[in-house]
Amino acid sequence: MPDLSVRIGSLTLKNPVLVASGTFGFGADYARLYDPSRLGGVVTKAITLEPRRGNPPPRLWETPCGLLNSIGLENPGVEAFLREELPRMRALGTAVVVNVWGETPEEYAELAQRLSVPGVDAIELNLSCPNVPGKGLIGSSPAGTARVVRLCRRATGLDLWAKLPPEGDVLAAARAAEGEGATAISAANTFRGLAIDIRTGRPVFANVTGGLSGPAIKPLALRLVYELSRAVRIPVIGIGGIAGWEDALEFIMAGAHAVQVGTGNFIDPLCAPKLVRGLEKFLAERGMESWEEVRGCAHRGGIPGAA
Amino acid sequence: MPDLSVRIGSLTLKNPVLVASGTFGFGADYARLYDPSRLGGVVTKAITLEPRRGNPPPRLWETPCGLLNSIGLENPGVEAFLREELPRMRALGTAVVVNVWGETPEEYAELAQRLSVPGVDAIELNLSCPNVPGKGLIGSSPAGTARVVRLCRRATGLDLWAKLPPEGDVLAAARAAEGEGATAISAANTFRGLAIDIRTGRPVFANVTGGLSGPAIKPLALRLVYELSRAVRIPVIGIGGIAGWEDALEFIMAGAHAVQVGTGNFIDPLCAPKLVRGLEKFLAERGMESWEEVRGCAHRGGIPGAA
Amino acid sequence: MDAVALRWAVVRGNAEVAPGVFLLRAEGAFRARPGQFYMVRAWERDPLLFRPLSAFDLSPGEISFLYGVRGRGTRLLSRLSPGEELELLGPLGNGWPEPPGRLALVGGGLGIAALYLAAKAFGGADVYLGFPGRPFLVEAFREVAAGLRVASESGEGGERGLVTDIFSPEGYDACYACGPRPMLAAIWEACRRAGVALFVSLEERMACGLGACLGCTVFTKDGPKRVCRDGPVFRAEEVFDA
Amino acid sequence: MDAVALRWAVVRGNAEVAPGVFLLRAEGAFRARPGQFYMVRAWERDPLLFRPLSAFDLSPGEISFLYGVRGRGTRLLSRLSPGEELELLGPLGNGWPEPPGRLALVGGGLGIAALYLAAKAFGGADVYLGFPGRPFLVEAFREVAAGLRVASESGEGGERGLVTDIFSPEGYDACYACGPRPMLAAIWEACRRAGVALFVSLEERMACGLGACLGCTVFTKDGPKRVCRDGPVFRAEEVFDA
Ligand SMILES: Cc1cc2nc3c(=O)[nH]c(=O)nc-3n(C[C@H](O)[C@H](O)[C@H](O)COP(=O)(O)OP(=O)(O)OC[C@H]3O[C@@H](n4cnc5c(N)ncnc54)[C@H](O)[C@@H]3O)c2cc1C
Ligand SMILES: Cc1cc2nc3c(=O)[nH]c(=O)nc-3n(C[C@H](O)[C@H](O)[C@H](O)COP(=O)(O)OP(=O)(O)OC[C@H]3O[C@@H](n4cnc5c(N)ncnc54)[C@H](O)[C@@H]3O)c2cc1C
Ligand SMILES: Cc1cc2nc3c(=O)[nH]c(=O)nc-3n(C[C@H](O)[C@H](O)[C@H](O)COP(=O)(O)O)c2cc1C
Ligand SMILES: Cc1cc2nc3c(=O)[nH]c(=O)nc-3n(C[C@H](O)[C@H](O)[C@H](O)COP(=O)(O)O)c2cc1C
Ligand code: FES
Ligand code: FES
Repeated sequence: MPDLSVRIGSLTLKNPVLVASGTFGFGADYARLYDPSRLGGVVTKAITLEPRRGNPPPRLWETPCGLLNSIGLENPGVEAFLREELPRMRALGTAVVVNVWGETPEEYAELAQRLSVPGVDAIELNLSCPNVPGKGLIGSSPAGTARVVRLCRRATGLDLWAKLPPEGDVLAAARAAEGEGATAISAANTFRGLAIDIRTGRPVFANVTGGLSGPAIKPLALRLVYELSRAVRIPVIGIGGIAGWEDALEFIMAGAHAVQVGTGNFIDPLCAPKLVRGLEKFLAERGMESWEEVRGCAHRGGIPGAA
Repeated sequence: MPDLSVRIGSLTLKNPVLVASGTFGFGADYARLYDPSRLGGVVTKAITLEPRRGNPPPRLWETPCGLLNSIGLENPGVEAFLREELPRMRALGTAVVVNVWGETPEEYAELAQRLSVPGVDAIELNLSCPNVPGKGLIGSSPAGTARVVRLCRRATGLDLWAKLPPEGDVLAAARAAEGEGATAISAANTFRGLAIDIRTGRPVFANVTGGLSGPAIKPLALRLVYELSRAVRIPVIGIGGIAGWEDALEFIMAGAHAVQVGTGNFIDPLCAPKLVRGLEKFLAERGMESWEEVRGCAHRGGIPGAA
Repeated sequence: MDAVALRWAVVRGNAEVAPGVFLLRAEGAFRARPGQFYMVRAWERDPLLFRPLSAFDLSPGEISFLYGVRGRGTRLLSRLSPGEELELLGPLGNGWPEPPGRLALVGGGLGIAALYLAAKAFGGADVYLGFPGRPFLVEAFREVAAGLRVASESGEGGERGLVTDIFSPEGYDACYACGPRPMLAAIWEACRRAGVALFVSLEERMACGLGACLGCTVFTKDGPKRVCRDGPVFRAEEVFDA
Repeated sequence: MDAVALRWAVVRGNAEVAPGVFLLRAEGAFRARPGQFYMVRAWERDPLLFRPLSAFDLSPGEISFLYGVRGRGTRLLSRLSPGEELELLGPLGNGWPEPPGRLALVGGGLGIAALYLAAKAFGGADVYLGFPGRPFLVEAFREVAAGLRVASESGEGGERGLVTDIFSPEGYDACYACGPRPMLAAIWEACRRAGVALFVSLEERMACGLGACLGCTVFTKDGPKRVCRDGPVFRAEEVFDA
């Protein structure tokens, strides 16, 4: 049996498959279908200081092999999260990563501090939510990214994963995050997209644009992860369009230490545990004991010994 | 019968449907299936000063609802183009737009000057080919874009369409092109993507990345066109994932004066003429005589009178 | 918490019961309460998502769905032939509550899909159906309804008009309604005046169907609610301005 | 310039003639020269592109394709049942030239798909077939070949070994070959030594199939060539290092 585990900063995940923020709630919903302890970890929906109700419907729009969303950070706020959700999440039997979003760097730091409690294994800084009316993306500027990570680094001893947008100067932002002590880079969030309802001639979302996710963006996210894994020394967590174990493997070959499944959960609710099994089988069939030879092999001429 | 024609600079196109550079050759191939005079125009494969053989195979890789290509500017060079291809293109009965690519701004200008001959209706400056080994994208920097357009503006009296990459500071590049006298903005070229062959662990293309096109990118290209059509006053030509008349209409509603069909030609070889018919039918059924009310309506609260 | 399963089911029939309206029957032992729904798919990645459909009927060894062809997903469903398979995630949602007494079920158009099982399970309910075009499945409803009234545009198969023309809440303890928003709003108006409890089944676009993605949220008086998990059935006063 | 058409054709049969190898027959009057191919599809947008397949056989009112299940596209083709439709763009490519005299046809694996029509049309050719696993369609070839020799890994259905073990170019004026690259290279080696003209049919990934996208280019001694338009048949000396 190969050892699927991966180390991200101070955390050892039992396998490299996590579920992505905003697509898995707080874990209880999918727990009706399978045991989340089979996963490497669960990333929560973004948590903010105050409860937020998010954007009005419609919030979803399908595009070819993709999904546009305009959820807009609906969440119960950090207090209710700590009180209601975290205790349940501790029972999931897998790493709990809390995704946070703030209006200012100071808000991120306050969230990081308040979430520094037993049961939270890492904090993912959502520097890249495209769906907040009137807000730019902090993570598309290296200076903004640096400031958020710096303040959070002071506020908590927990691992900090910097989740970047896929657009803008991402490599520079990643280096800035690394320089300020981020533990890992989560790449990436959704791409900004648009759909127009041709019956009305209006954008389908009240907030005009939405975030594009799903298989459509996989080649773009993969390119980014390939470049990021060369640009920084901290682990990169690959996200974007992963819907099968072959996709996950591509990200690992591109240099990712772990992956997150988002829209894949909607395409197949059992997607994430299937990924774990598929990856395990791949390693076992190749007689590999760990991720060493495979991770990043696309930078080194491929799998050793492959034709 | 509604009037489908559109004006782009000094050119009047009989309808807003063109076929995109690199996907329609020089028109003769698809002419075996239908009469290209049904189209608003044909954009040629990129022409360079010298002949180029392009990248080694494989050059194509399918992704979910998308296509990665790494053609790499294979073309016969400007001299052979003028001698062999242009005479045949003049007989197509539609506007001929020549897409050009240069290693330097001076090369663009020389191409523009040499192509200023009868039969060429406009020049599209390909500032955005992602597939040339070792070359960055001129069009992702506003200064580079400005310089190319400036030199070309001096070299020719023909309309100049600046074709931009979808990544980088596109709005600033578009404004720079407008400021230097570009007639229109073609938006956009392909997105940089990656695929890895999991059997070998290597990138599938010799040049590592490829350009992503097709329905997968439509929401991204549409968002860009929506923003560009507000950022510049010159016409925007929408390109990216258009495969049906509904897609084309979305781009027009977002503010595009015309559209180009690329990968759509491969999905359905009759895609472009079907688009023309679909758009005509849409206007006729709504009792609209021209594009006035529809073009850009997404910026103005939608189609007048729609629910 | 109710158990939810992801299962394959073999299609037994897929009959067009009215132009563009299909009754899809699939094999298997399913349990759903009236008003619950399934996430359904019969394709790989295009479209990407499952489609929510109410459980129309259940019998030993069979489940059925009544759906209208709207777009790509329902068009693909309509092409299924017996022997082919579909994927079902469910049962999902809260379903209709146990009725408190005399019950009226009011359905407009394809909204009737959420009511048949209710009529069958909650014996003694009066059923009011409205159709924009020609009525369908009226006979099936007649068999399970205590009383049945039908309205249609042409008057064919019943009375001429809208379902809101033939339904009055007087005399009922509760009304359960499913249909287009304007119809629900009109019925709410009538029920509110008459002091009759109204429950409505809502529709929103869904990605997960499980309550995880917050894609189907509606704003209610009690805060944001997920149609897939907190609904699809809501007390009318929660979702409509009183 | 040859006329090319985009047409729908109704499937008549889709038999598995060997594990993972199918013979798809479709209705219609088609004209293709031996070695030409069609772009085939039977799906909407996933996968995005047509798949190139050689015209295996033509008879009045019918065309057939012999294909192996490789990935998503051919897997979807393999699920087609009689009565379903597929889309065909073609005929495409140059096809085999008129043979100059005594002709040998050499096919490896699914490469035999490009040779049957040639054997039928160019009477009197000797046919050499090689199979990695169990041979298939040998009887069909026997009916149209002047001489037939078969090689397979186990020796089943013929001789044990590779097709390159049983084929010698001596005595032929030309050889037409289709199969995996290493097989073509070995045959080129033999033909070059014997001074026998060799034509090979190549495969590359294709998007348009018409010559417009330059996706299928191979580098030859005479410059870049499009497999879909300038090929798929090339003189071996053009494409192999002499
Ligand atoms: C809980 C619930 C139960 C439903 N039960 C039934 C039923 O029993 N019978 C029936 O005919 N219809 C029912 N609907 C509506 C049905 O889900 C849509 O008609 C269907 O999803 C349309 O899919 P499409 O691909 O054909 O249309 P498209 O318009 O192509 O769909 C595009 C997207 O819009 C979504 N969508 C479109 N219309 C609706 C809608 N009205 N509600 C929710 N999402 C929509 C689709 O799911 C998809 O994501 C139900 C909806 C919900 C939420
Ligand atoms: C001119 C020509 C004629 C052909 N004739 C036959 C035939 O008669 N019988 C037969 O079994 N096969 C034939 N092939 C190969 C056949 O086209 C591929 O096996 C098929 O495209 C694989 O598609 P897929 O979706 O199953 O595989 P996937 O691997 O999922 O395909 C992914 C992509 O790779 C391309 N691709 C994969 N393998 C090949 C290949 N060997 N050649 C070209 N493109 C490939 C596909 O077209 C697609 O774009 C021919 C190829 C060419 C170029
Ligand atoms: C419905 C939905 C909600 C999301 N909410 C969040 C969020 O709250 N915080 C965040 O960082 N990312 C959020 N994302 C982005 C995903 O975590 C992920 O980065 C993105 O969807 C790309 O991955 P995918 O293609 O696998 O879905 C959301 C995505 C979707 C589809
Ligand atoms: C095979 C191929 C070749 C292309 N060659 C060129 C080119 O030579 N010059 C250019 O400006 N764009 C080129 N493009 C980009 C297209 O013109 C178009 O901008 C892009 O494909 C997006 O549109 P689509 O999604 O409709 O294909 C090429 C695209 C493809 C798929
Ligand atoms: S559909 Fe995901 S929460 Fe309702
Ligand atoms: S497939 Fe397009 S040129 Fe050959």
